[in-house]
Amino acid sequence: MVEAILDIKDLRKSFGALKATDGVTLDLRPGEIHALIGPNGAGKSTLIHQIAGTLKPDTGDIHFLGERVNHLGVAERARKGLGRSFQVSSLAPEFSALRNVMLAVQSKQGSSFRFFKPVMHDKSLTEPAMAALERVGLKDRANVPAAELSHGERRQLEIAIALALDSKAFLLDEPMAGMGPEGSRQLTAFLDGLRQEAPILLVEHDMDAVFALADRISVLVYGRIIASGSVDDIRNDPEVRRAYLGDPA
Amino acid sequence: DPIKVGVITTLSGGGAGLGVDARDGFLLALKNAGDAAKDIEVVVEDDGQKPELAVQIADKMIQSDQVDILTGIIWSNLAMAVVPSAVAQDKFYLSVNAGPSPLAGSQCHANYFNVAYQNDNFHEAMGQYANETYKKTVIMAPNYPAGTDSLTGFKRYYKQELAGEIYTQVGQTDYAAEIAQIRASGADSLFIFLPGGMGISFMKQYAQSGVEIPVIGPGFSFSQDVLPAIGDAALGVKNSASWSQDVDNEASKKFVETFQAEYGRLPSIYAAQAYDTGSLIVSAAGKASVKDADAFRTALKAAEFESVRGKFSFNTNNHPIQDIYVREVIKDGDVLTNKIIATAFTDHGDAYAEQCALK
Amino acid sequence: MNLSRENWVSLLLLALLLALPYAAIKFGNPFYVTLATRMAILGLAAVGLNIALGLGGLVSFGHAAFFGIGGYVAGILASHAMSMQPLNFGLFTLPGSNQMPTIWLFAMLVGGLLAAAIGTISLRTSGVYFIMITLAFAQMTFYFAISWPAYGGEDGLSILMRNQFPGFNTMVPLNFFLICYGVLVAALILFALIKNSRFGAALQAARQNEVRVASVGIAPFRIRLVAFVLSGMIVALAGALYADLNRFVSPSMLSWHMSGEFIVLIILGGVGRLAGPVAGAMLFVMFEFLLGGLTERWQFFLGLVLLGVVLFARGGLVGLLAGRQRHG
Amino acid sequence: MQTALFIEQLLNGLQLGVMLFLMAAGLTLIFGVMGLINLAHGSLYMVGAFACATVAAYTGSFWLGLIASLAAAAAAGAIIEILVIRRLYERDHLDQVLATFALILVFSEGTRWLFGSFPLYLDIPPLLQGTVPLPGGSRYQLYRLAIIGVGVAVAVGLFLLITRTRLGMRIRAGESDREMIGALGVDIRTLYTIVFALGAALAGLAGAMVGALQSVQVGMGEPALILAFVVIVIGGIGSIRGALVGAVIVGVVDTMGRFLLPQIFGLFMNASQAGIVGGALASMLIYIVMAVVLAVRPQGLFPAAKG
Amino acid sequence: MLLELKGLETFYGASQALFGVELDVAEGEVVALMGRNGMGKTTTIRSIMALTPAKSGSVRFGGKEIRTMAPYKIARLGLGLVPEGRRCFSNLTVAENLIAAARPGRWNIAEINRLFPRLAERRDQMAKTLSGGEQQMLAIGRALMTNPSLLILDEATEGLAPVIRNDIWAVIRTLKAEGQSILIVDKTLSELLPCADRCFVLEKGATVWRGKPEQLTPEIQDRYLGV
Ligand SMILES: Nc1ncnc2c1ncn2[C@@H]1O[C@H](COP(=O)(O)OP(=O)(O)OP(=O)(O)O)[C@@H](O)[C@H]1O
Ligand SMILES: Nc1ncnc2c1ncn2[C@@H]1O[C@H](COP(=O)(O)OP(=O)(O)OP(=O)(O)O)[C@@H](O)[C@H]1O
Ligand SMILES: [Mg+2]
Ligand SMILES: [Mg+2]
Repeated sequence: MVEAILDIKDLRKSFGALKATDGVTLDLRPGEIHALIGPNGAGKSTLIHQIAGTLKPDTGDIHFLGERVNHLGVAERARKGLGRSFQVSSLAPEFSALRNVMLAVQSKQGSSFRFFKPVMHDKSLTEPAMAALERVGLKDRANVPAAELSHGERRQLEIAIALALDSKAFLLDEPMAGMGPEGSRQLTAFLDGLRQEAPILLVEHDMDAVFALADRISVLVYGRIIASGSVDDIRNDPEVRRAYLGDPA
Repeated sequence: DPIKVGVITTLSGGGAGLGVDARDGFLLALKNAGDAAKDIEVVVEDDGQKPELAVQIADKMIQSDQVDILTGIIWSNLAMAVVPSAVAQDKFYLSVNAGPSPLAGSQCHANYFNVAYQNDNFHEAMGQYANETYKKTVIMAPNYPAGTDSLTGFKRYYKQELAGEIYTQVGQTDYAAEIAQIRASGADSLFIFLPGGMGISFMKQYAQSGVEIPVIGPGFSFSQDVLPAIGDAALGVKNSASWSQDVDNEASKKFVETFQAEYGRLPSIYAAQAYDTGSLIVSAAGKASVKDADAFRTALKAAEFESVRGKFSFNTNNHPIQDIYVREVIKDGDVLTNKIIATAFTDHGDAYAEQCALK
Repeated sequence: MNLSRENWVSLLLLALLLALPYAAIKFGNPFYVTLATRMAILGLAAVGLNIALGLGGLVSFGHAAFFGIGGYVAGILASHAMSMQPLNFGLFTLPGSNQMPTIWLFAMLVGGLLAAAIGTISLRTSGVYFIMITLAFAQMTFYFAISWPAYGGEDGLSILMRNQFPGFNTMVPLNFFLICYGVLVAALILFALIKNSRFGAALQAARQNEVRVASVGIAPFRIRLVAFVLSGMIVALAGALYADLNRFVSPSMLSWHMSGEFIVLIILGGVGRLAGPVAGAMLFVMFEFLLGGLTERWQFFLGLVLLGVVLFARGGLVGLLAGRQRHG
Repeated sequence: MQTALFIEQLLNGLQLGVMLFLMAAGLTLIFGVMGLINLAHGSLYMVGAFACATVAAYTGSFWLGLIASLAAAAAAGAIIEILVIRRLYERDHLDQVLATFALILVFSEGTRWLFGSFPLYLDIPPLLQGTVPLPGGSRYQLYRLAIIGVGVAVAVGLFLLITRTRLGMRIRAGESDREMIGALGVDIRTLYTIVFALGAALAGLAGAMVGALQSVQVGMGEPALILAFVVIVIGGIGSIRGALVGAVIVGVVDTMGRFLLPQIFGLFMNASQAGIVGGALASMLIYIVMAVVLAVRPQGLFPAAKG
Repeated sequence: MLLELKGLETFYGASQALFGVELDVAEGEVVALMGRNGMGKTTTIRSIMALTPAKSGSVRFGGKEIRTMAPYKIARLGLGLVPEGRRCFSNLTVAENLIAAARPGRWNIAEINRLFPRLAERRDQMAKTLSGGEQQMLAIGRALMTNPSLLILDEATEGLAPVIRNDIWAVIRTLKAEGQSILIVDKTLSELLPCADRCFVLEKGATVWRGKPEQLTPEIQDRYLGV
């Protein structure tokens, strides 16, 4: 069996009486898209937050690239190669799309404690950033402030940022949300290729995309993984149908 | 020769009342002098009780307005900021109120004249009075140089037992804790130095608390500018000052009368001191040209003017030698005011004169 | 690099400030040299604060602490140089100094250390809490200075002779102005470089969206702390110059009014803009001086003017002149 | 004797705390609920005190003065809300700081223009003069007890208003998303004017009540403002409960510091030295407490739920 | 017509987002507003509510011109908005969110709880700690609490689990059956089209197509919606 890139063991997190994460064990292996689905409020975002470091788990282990990262902060994990997108877009609103991506490039290149060289004249920053924008199809909008982008464009920008980080693994929280059919199709194709670069933990409610992309699917309900397996396993699991998919319309 | 006088004083912010009185008193002196003052030109500016603003105005008055004499500053910290550099630039400075000890002692200067008092004087007078009257005094002042100086000045003459020494915060507004301590101290008298709003707040709260230990203090907290705000709570307080409106001399009577006519209120001690400063300048201007610094200095030092304080002369360090009275707050009809009840010192100088190099 | 409109405005303002004292001397009103010096120094302080506030969004209501500390370093070193008594720190002693470069170095060092200490604690908070905790620290230094008798307490500390700068007679107002002006220009260049640098990018992004910055792998705390320290150092340097301008330091340099004034300068001129602080300082000192000369009620009118600026001239003076800010 | 004094001082601290709460209540209402930093709160406090003193002097009745103080401060609040504050909700804290800083200047100088530079007279009403006996033999001022009563009533009233009424919910909703509450049909503009006027009226009430104990003068609002800020920041902004707790902490710490520190230093210095050093430390004490609280709990003791 | 837009032009600052949008909704009708990302659907809705008032054109509701009215007055006329991105009042509890919006009429807390039992379970939880789907339900519930005569839904099923999405579509169908007028923006065409009475398609800020859902041929879908 291949060594997992991301390995989560028996993770637990409660908010008061609510067990938002209740003993979750899952891993992410090279080259795969591992989809995480489940009803609203099942704890998917909470899990992503814990992996990315914005929330502290109560107990359990998170290993990334063979190293335990529980004690690391958000920034340190990101530098190690955990790229993420947010369920609700989170960008620097006054900065242009390009500068938003450049920030990621700069972080990836190392020190942000450089005080003198102007960034906009630094090809080692602008070029990779432009390339990332081009890959998500935002090249034309490079100089538009993030605040003025439409909803869908902001989602694309988030992906571009994660790309620019050259991540070793992607945590994508509902990247399709708000994208039109066309956008979804493009993004699906794009993620399909992306898995070769780094595996993806994909939280998504768009079942067409999930079924098209996922190598494995885990289903989270009330903080527990109730099923895990291939697309077909999951599609036919009666429990999953009841708790999540509903009867096909 | 024409003389140009720059008045830097506090006309805005919390301490404006004092500055307004000083300015009004000063201008009144020139007005009352009539023709004798016609060559004296005055510029007035507000320092907002900020030292750096005072310095800036002083610079401006010296450099742009080319004044010959500066005066008007109320507060010691502002005086410390302005006076040393002004006199170093060969200007005269005449203090209408502030009298910090360095300027009386080690940093005294031939061009610096204090027409008011040295800061310790009124406290010393109260120490002297308490020494004769009480056995066990508790003393209280804010925790800053003027406050510590005050208690030092008091203790210089008070040799009886101290029932306690309380330092309050600068700008403090609630004194319940201190009043409880005073009540518990078993003292037979209380000396306070709490200038401005602090004194008003304290006296009101003290009266309301029902503690009946008699209060004494320097005249600042019981001067005409604050008495209306304290109200009856101030009645009976003994306080020290070099002047009171019932001082029996012609100059003072004229001053009080004209001040009331001109401004519609009773003058405070700040007004009186500033009035004397104005009169002093007029007297010196009559004798010498301000352009002849030595002659003018001599004319100032002679102090030949009609002081509202009666007798007035300068010590070797250019600080006053004067009588200091003990006054009591009384009610004259509806108006609260002070009445002289004793003289604490006659011809009193200050403790720092010997540290001063001037002869 | 061709000059943007904003850069033109900046150059124009600097040229104006430089011309003021020469014009003053020519037209026989030497006091304006002092006024221009004051503008330069307050402008310098505001440039310092602008790093934290304009770029980093760290609304510090306590920068008077650094300003005052800089001033006291100057005052204390000078007074010890005067009295020839070394400062005694228990473990070691230090001679006083009346040389500006030495004094500046110490002012920046002490200011920086203080900023590091205050920043480390304060930066854990954000928003209004940050405003208030910085104020709290400044108030502590203020009350300390008032009641600490060794260096004058509330009465302050006089510097009898203005400190010296190699090759200049600093007592000549114009010379002292040029020194302050030089320091101001240096600080402005530093600010411009920082603003466009990687550090500046991270700092500005952290102001807009802290979570985003962290999740690309840049820890906002360290970026902000460095910005805060830099900012404190520049303000301390301004404080040292201010002490020399007035030849006097007092706790009022540490008061919350002073902190408020710095913020006012920046907003008046334009937040985060290169020349904003300079424009603000020029405007403010002018207002204060002219209104103060016109009427005793000048604070009333100053208040109205400030209100007008906040409500109707968003982006401050530089915003009016150079248009809205573009973030590349 | 020492224990009796100690208890009395504790009570003094408590009472100072409630007094501080009274000053802070309006501020935390405006600040926490509407998200606005109002440095001019101290000016409204001053307006209340001046209105009370003036009307009390004319009519001879403190109570009419008290009513006048509420009315004057509320009116002043409504006017500045409509002319100035209204344009600032959408802006960041920075603009709010500057605009309300400017208002302080306008109010202070304006008040001096109208009333002159000298402090006004205001005394407590005859009804509340005198003292009541305390268990243990000492006596406590009636008026200060009344302040405690009013403070607690204000705390409870505000708490209920904000948490239990629909008005309170709408105000809080406006803080979280102003545009959205408007889109749901709530006239948030008028609502905010009312809330601001209410906050101002509370400031005015505090000014009048505290003014009877202190000096009614221009500039009296500033120390009150800073203390009020310390109080609500320690307590957690926007939390009425926090403001009350914060105020009591500040009151007790301040009083006990002033009382005990000189005595503690007195154990190993002479009385004069101890007074100076202890006093110096006492004056910094509340700021030290505030820094410590925020260092440990960056959102204050009772972080109000915020977006 | 209940709602009628003519020649609507709207700007964000200097940049124009709408270039003459035409749209109308009749009483009791469900109208779908469609278009690709960034074509101006949300902006149209913001202009109806005057959150970003249109520079020119007309917005008539119940025969009354409302283009420049204050948003709260428009809402009181009977427009209920479920905005893009939910925008629940994060510092209020679920119950408080609902109460804050309430106006008298058929919908009250009990009715909302019946519609969304999930919200009843979470009634005292702060809105900001709700999951995305829970927030979406709350946003719909909140708009219903105003008892609107026209309900406007902007991407109301975004980010919902299929089961819940089904539920919400069921709710929408129920509302429709009860005669509620609805203007709806959604990307799930498979659900939207069967439900809608009429469709409008926006491109680059202008109405480029209007008609019945069954007239929306695959060619048109491909051209304007990229399906
Ligand atoms: N800070 C918090 N305090 C209390 N409860 C919380 C907090 N954060 C999340 N929860 C609760 O934890 C549960 C899981 O939330 P989470 O956002 O992880 O769901 P999710 O699976 O991402 O849902 P969705 O698909 O709707 O986004 C929800 O019931 C939510 O209300
Ligand atoms: N606040 C804003 N400032 C400037 N431009 C904006 C703003 N919001 C939207 N825009 C621009 O207006 C246009 C229309 O955007 P709008 O949000 O209305 O599109 P939409 O059809 O709702 O798209 P989506 O399906 O992505 O939500 C876009 O080009 C967008 O970039
Ligand atoms: Mg989620
Ligand atoms: Mg949209």
